Amino acid sequence: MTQPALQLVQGDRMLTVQRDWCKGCNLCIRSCPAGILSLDDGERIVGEGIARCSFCGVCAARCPDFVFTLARVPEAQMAMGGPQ
Amino acid sequence: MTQPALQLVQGDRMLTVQRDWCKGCNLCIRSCPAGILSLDDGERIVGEGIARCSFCGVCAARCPDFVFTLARVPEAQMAMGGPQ
Amino acid sequence: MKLIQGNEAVALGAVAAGCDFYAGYPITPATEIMEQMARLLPARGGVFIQMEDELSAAAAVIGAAWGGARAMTATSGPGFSLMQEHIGYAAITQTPCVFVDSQRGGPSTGLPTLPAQGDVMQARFGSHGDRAAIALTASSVLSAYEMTARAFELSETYRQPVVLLLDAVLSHMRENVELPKVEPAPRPMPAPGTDPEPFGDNPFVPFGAGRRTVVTGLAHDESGLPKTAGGQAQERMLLELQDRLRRDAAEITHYSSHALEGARIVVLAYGITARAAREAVEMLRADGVAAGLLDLQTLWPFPDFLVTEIAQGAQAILVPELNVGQYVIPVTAAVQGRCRVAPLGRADGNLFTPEEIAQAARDLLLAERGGVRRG
Amino acid sequence: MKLIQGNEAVALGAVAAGCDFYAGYPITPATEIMEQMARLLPARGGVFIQMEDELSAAAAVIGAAWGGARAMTATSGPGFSLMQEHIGYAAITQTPCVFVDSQRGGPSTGLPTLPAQGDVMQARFGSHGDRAAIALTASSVLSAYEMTARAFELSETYRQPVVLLLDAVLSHMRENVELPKVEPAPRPMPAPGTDPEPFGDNPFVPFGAGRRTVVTGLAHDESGLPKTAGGQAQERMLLELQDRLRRDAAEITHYSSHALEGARIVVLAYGITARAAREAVEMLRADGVAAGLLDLQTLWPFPDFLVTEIAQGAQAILVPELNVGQYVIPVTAAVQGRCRVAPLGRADGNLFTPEEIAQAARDLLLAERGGVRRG
Amino acid sequence: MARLGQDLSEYLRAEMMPTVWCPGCGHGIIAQGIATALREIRADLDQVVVVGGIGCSGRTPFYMNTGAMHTTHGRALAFATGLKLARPSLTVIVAMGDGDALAIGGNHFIHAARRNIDLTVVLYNNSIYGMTGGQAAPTTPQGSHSTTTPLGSIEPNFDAVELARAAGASFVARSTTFDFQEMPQLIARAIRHPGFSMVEVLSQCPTYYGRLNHLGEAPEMLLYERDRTRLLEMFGPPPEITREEMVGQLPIGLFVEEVRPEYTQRYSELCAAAGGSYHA
Amino acid sequence: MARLGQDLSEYLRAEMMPTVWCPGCGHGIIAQGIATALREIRADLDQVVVVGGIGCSGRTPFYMNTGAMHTTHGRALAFATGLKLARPSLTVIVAMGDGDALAIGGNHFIHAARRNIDLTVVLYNNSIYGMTGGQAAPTTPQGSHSTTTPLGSIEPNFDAVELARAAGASFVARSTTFDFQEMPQLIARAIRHPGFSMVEVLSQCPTYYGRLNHLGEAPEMLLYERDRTRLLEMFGPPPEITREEMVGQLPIGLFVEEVRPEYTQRYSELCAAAGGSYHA
Amino acid sequence: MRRDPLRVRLSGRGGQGIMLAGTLLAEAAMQDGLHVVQTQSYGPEARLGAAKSEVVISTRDIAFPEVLVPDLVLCLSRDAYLKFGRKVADGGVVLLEEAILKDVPDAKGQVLPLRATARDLGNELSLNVVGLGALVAITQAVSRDGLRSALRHRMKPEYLDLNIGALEAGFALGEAIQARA
Amino acid sequence: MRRDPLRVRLSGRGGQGIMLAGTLLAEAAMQDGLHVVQTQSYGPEARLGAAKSEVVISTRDIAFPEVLVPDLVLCLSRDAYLKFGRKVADGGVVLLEEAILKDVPDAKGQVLPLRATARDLGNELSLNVVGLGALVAITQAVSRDGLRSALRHRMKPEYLDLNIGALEAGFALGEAIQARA
Ligand SMILES: Cc1ncc(C[n+]2csc(CCOP(=O)(O)OP(=O)(O)O)c2C)c(N)n1
Ligand SMILES: Cc1ncc(C[n+]2csc(CCOP(=O)(O)OP(=O)(O)O)c2C)c(N)n1
Ligand code: SF4
Ligand code: SF4
Ligand code: SF4
Ligand code: SF4
Ligand code: SF4
Ligand code: SF4
Ligand SMILES: [Mg+2]
Ligand SMILES: [Mg+2]
Repeated sequence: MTQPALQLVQGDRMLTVQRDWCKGCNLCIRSCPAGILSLDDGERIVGEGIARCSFCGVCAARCPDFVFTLARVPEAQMAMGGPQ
Repeated sequence: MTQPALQLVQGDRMLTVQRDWCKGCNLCIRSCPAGILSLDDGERIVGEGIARCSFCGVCAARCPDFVFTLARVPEAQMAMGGPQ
Repeated sequence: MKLIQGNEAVALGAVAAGCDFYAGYPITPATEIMEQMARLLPARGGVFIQMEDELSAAAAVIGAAWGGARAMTATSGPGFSLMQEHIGYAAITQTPCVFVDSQRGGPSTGLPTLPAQGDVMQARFGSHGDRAAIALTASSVLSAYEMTARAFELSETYRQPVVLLLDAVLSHMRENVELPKVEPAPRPMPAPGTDPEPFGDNPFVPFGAGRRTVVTGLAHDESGLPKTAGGQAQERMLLELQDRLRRDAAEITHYSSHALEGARIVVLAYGITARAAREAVEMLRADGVAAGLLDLQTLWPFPDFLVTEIAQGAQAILVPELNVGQYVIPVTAAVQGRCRVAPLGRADGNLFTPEEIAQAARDLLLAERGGVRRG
Repeated sequence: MKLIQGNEAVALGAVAAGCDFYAGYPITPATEIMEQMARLLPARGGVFIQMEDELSAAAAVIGAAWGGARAMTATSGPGFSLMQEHIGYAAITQTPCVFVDSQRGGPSTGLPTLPAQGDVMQARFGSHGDRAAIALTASSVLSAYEMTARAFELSETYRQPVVLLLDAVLSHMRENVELPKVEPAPRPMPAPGTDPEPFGDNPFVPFGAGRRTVVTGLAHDESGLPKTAGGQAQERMLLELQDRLRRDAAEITHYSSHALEGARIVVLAYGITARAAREAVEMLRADGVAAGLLDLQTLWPFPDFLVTEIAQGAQAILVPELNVGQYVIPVTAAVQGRCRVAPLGRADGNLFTPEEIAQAARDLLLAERGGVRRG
Repeated sequence: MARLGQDLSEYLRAEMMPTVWCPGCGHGIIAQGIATALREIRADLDQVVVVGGIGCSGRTPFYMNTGAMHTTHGRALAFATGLKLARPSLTVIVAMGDGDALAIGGNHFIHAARRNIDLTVVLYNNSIYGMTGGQAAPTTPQGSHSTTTPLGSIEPNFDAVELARAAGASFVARSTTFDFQEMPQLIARAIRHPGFSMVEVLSQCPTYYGRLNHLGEAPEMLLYERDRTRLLEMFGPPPEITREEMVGQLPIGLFVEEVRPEYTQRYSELCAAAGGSYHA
Repeated sequence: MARLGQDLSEYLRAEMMPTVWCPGCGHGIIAQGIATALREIRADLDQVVVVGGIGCSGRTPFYMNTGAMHTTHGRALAFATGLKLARPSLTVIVAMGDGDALAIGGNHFIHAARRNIDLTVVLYNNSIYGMTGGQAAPTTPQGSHSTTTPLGSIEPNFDAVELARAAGASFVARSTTFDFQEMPQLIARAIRHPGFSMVEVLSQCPTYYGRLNHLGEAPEMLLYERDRTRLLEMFGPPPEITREEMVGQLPIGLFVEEVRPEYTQRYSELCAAAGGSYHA
Repeated sequence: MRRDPLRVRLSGRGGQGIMLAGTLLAEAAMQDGLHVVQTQSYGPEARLGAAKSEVVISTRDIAFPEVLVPDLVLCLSRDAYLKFGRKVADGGVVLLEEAILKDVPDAKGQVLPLRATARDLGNELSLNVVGLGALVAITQAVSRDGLRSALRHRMKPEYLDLNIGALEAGFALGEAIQARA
Repeated sequence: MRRDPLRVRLSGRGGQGIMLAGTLLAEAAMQDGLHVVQTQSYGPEARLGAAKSEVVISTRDIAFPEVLVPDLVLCLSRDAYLKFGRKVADGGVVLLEEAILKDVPDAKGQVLPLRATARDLGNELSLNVVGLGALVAITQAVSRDGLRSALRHRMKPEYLDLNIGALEAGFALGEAIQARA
């Protein structure tokens, strides 16, 4: 039943969205400066315009449920074709 | 076995010494300005020179064991020949 | 007719019985009793206070009783453990007051939302030293109401803390009930012109009523003054109280029974478990098994007279309880081998189903028939 | 050979058994245990801390155990009541640690300087919920030393809090004794290269040793992670522990017996009362009465096997205790009518004299001969 | 004004004398201070209850000719809270030891202060556990000796005045058994104060604290109390005291005296708002 | 400096997710703050134990990838004291609710502060009892609603900062879940502080406090936190705050940061004096 | 469905108003003059994940208070279906909010557009009352009037109209399904 | 007096060193190779009023630890005599400090000037040790050497000389009384 995590990679930056842990509280949505976050029908986070993400990290800082992870992808891993 | 209380009356003033409650701590003795208090062999208070008492009340205030009572004898009682 | 939650019924029963003081500390599954009291009491001029913990809640209840209030608190296992010192203080100071313990799975935080009957022995022996405990229980919303009121009454009669044991299911369950009218128990007063001693078998007179009573948790005698060179007076007063309780056993012991006459197997159950037991007994009877039910509402003082009588007639007594075997110990001790006594325990947060109890009864009868009679 | 006080013997026994952490709160008659530890531990690099109350003392002991210490505390009735919640926590978290309760007259402040045995049932049932209790007692300065050490050993073997019950007389009594050498019990360790689950029947591994264990008072399973939707795993672990204790009963049950063979009347006594009982039995024997003594040092788990065996042979069992009838309840339950069981209680702060016990035994035998055999 | 050596016999329970206290124990002087204060305010003794904890200090209720409640260790204030709320017309005085009030009873102390309920705490601070034989208290000055700190205490001690103030007490004072004039006055004023009041009284325990710390007998200890304290302006504005200044000497006097809504008063208003009448 | 949105996965126990907390509960933000602080100080997670009390806040240890001890209601600090003393090399962080720390646990709070033992308390202050369903806490502002104060609370609330300071804490700070930059920084600094440290974090409980007091959902409550607080000079000298100034707004920032002898350190010296060696 | 006793299990996500629905159903049964016991799951775990409320309705005294095998089941969320919706007595009825099918395509039961209906009424929060209406329309577990008066009894006046609307919509929805079947 | 077991009760006012005397006697018995149990009264009541310490000495294991009827009694104060000094076994010995006679002229026992002797030695506080010495000289309850070594064992060095002096004075006092009898 576990939903797969969303991943967005740009250069060496990676945003992971652990949708399964989302409770739909709206905190990230109300604070994302790019306004690209919303909830789906099951009241879980979706990032439809996620390509427009600026990697500012506000969503991660505001989310009480550890849904967002912003990380730099280690160079070694990048060399192997990016994160899987 | 209860020892009788000492009483000293001068005018309408009365000093009662409840010797039975004394534990021999020396606090009154060390603070009586008249220096008239001491302990007996059984380490209980005696007031040998008690006639020289100035009714200052320091002994009563210092004694942790409620041994001394300074009181004014009510006039009515005085009329009847003083406290018994 | 009203749809009422078990905890609500406790609050309503308390107020009906004249309770005008509640001090407590929230804890699942007892919290709604407190929340109800927070609504009911101010409107009646009674006192509601949330204390800093259960120790102080119990202390405030006892202090309030000495201020003349009919006082109570309610808690669950962890809080009940914390109240034990003060339950002992209430006992030795002969303070009428009521403690409700809605049981949940233990020990420790355990299963905070699930039912249990694991505090039954604690209600008797949880405080250090010796006392004469009174503890009631209930198995329906209506009996929660009635037993709360009865707890207040007993606390007045015997001047003792009275414990009411519920459980998480009963506390949160709703049933439709017609609440009977309850009158506050009269508080015995000294006969006019008399000035009896403040303790022992004398009326309870709170502070502020013209007496300068000395209340202490030290051993004392009827005068209230401490007697710590020896506890003879204290022991005597305890034994006198126990005698009184024994004499009044028939009145104090609340129970209902089903099909006890001629029962070969008796299910002795209490609290929420008695409901499944009733259904189990019906199932057994329908099956042709001579089963009966003793549903106890008074757990302490232990109803010796009742259990001995049942043991006389039955072949076996089954004691289902939501713990790993507690009340079955005094039952076995009372039965003294007159018939077989078997525990049926469970401590996983689930109720017994009627089927489980019926099955255990059948197994027990089989074993009894096949087995050698012990004793 | 040394002249040693009971409380001092406890402190020495603890240190000999490897105790390196003491947290406590002073209370008569247990205080000297604490005062001794305040002297013994710093010199050994162990930790001594006086906490703000008994709740925190018990908590600190458990915390310290999880820090790898062999930890203990000591108290008396009022403090023991306050420790009950945490004894339950230690039980459910399988924390090895030792609680000493030097009993004084109760309930409440009671008779703070006089002996009692009123916390015997509390040691078993004082905490809410169900647990498997281990409780020892002692009747001499030497056995106070030995039983303290044994308490540490048992706490390691079964990963449980172990209670040692003393009383005011034994705590303050001095006897000349030769203290035997005691080795700290080995602490079981996971087999090299294995990584067993942190709970259940697995070794105790404290924090800081490379594992990130989850410890909780919520119902859990062997992994330590909470399982609060149902307590099946918790119940199973409890039953497994009880089974283990039952299997090991012969090793866990410490007792000494005198003249049990052919005894028609057995005095079953424990703690300080066992001394008078021994003299009473000698008096009875000298009188030609076939009396025997069972002096129990392990009170919990209840030594069923032993009591049942004795009940087989004897006509009556007399249970003298410094309370109004506590341990006699499980004794009666275990005997199941096989022979008569009679309590002999006293809660006035005095010890039984040998004469009193002997007289009660004679009376009991007379009644048994004249009376109708029940059951 | 308290008068020296007045007749206190009606305030004392003679049948309980002599007290259980050791020779020279300061607790008797504090008990006398309470009796003096009761006399000073002309209390109706039928309407006074003295509540005690457990400790030498906790025995005070037995010696007062008032209602007397000797409770459990540390919890006297919780009992008193229930008592006062159930019968707000009572004058409730709570006699507690320093261990009683600040070790095991610390929580009830700060919560009663927070609620600003009309109780008067007299805190018998002898820097030690007297009753149990001389163990360290949270008031035992760092470095000093007790049976549980045989090498000197390593713990900083509480300042009861600071704690009471931070918790919200509306009347906070400190005195000593040396100050037999001011101490009963402060207690009387505290009883009159409508709200939570606390008078800490530094007291001598010659038997334990004195002996273990070589401070002499009671008379010497009284002088020691005198020398280690400094009277700040009485009944004046709360002085600014810094931790540093207090190392050498402890300030005594009246530190907080503010009239703020009292708890039973507020409760009565709550009832009125709910349509009930609280002790009409 | 904490960096926004860093990868915390190694600090979190993924198998316990999702958390038990309600949607929008501030406790998750504080837990994230602790994880961020641990990352910031490059903690060896095998040597960290997060101790929790009972309450929604008390569940924190389950979500931290460290040693975890979920204790009893109110007593976490007492467990932590034993743990730290037995193994002083551990970093011990104590997550407590406001009810947990200041109601039932008030005594352990002031005593741990007094001892100045090297523990870090993170006080999750949501002004209410969350876990049990919205009863009043000693932090519930006077006048506000809870299920046990249906007509508004009549009790003054504690100020945890004042209480910790008066009890003797050597590091005292306050922040909010709104301040996601400063809050983890303060926690990191508190963990580094050698002595008792306390960071109170004002947190939103939309389910109870928010609903009962009509403060909206989590996003609105965050703004409410922002508006009711005022950042005082961080890491500067302790500001002078008066009760009056605090009525409208609550100061946040770092209030006390003093290096005083730490308890395990002092204990180690005591052992040395006695000839023993404490954790050599 | 007129089984006696009748055992009903209502389930959904925390926040979907399952507890209130159970109380309303019980209250309605009481209005109908029947014996009733209502129990519910509780505690932090019930806030998220799946919560349930159970109602036993009977003409006689009810001994065992919990529902072991329900005759009627209502599921408002996926997790609730997975946890509580897959056990039902022979001949019993399971009603499912249609969104469940998205996640669990093979879910067994009668599927109803409950959320859609509530949304159409302008308040998704009345999902529980819509569901209750549909349940009663389909099963006659209690009388419609009983349910209406239960609503009046338990609802704050300001929310009453909204909920009466939701209830009637639920009745209509249930009837429509019945008609189709 | 060589009864076996021998039961000794020492009593006096709180502060008179009764507990220490009991411990010294027990320690001496141990040095003599005997079994010994020492108990004492305790607590706040024992601080004032009358305190007692009891010692049972035997060649065999001692079962019952308390003294019900003593063979030897030493009383240092009036209250102690009244409370503990009036019960003694047949043929037992009671020793009384002479001051007791002032208050209780008809007190029964051998009267000794213990306090006077201690005062002459310059330290009234050694009253207890003087009493112990006299008791042992009169009754041979334990050996003198045992008592000497007990003192050496239990006393802080700075007080040792003083107490050895008191002990010897006690021995002498006891001998003198014996000689007179
Ligand atoms: C629950 C509990 N714990 C411990 C005790 C033992 N005890 C009695 S009085 C006391 C401390 C006394 O010290 P303090 O409160 O300072 O009063 P003082 O005797 O110095 O006046 C203690 C620890 C007790 N009676 N109850
Ligand atoms: C001894 C005891 N009393 C009461 C409880 C019930 N209880 C659990 S959590 C809690 C309070 C929770 O409030 P808080 O500490 O503020 O934490 P929050 O849930 O708000 O984070 C209470 C009263 C308990 N578990 N144990
Ligand atoms: S990182 Fe910034 S822009 Fe990207 S989703 Fe999060 S908040 Fe929006
Ligand atoms: S803040 Fe987290 S939990 Fe809340 S909606 Fe966004 S992703 Fe979901
Ligand atoms: S009243 Fe004054 S002079 Fe008289 S005895 Fe007392 S102290 Fe001395
Ligand atoms: S102060 Fe009191 S107790 Fe002390 S010696 Fe004087 S009279 Fe006796
Ligand atoms: S022990 Fe100390 S405090 Fe207690 S009565 Fe004696 S002198 Fe006073
Ligand atoms: S009840 Fe409040 S504090 Fe608890 S998890 Fe929900 S929102 Fe958070
Ligand atoms: Mg003190
Ligand atoms: Mg909270």
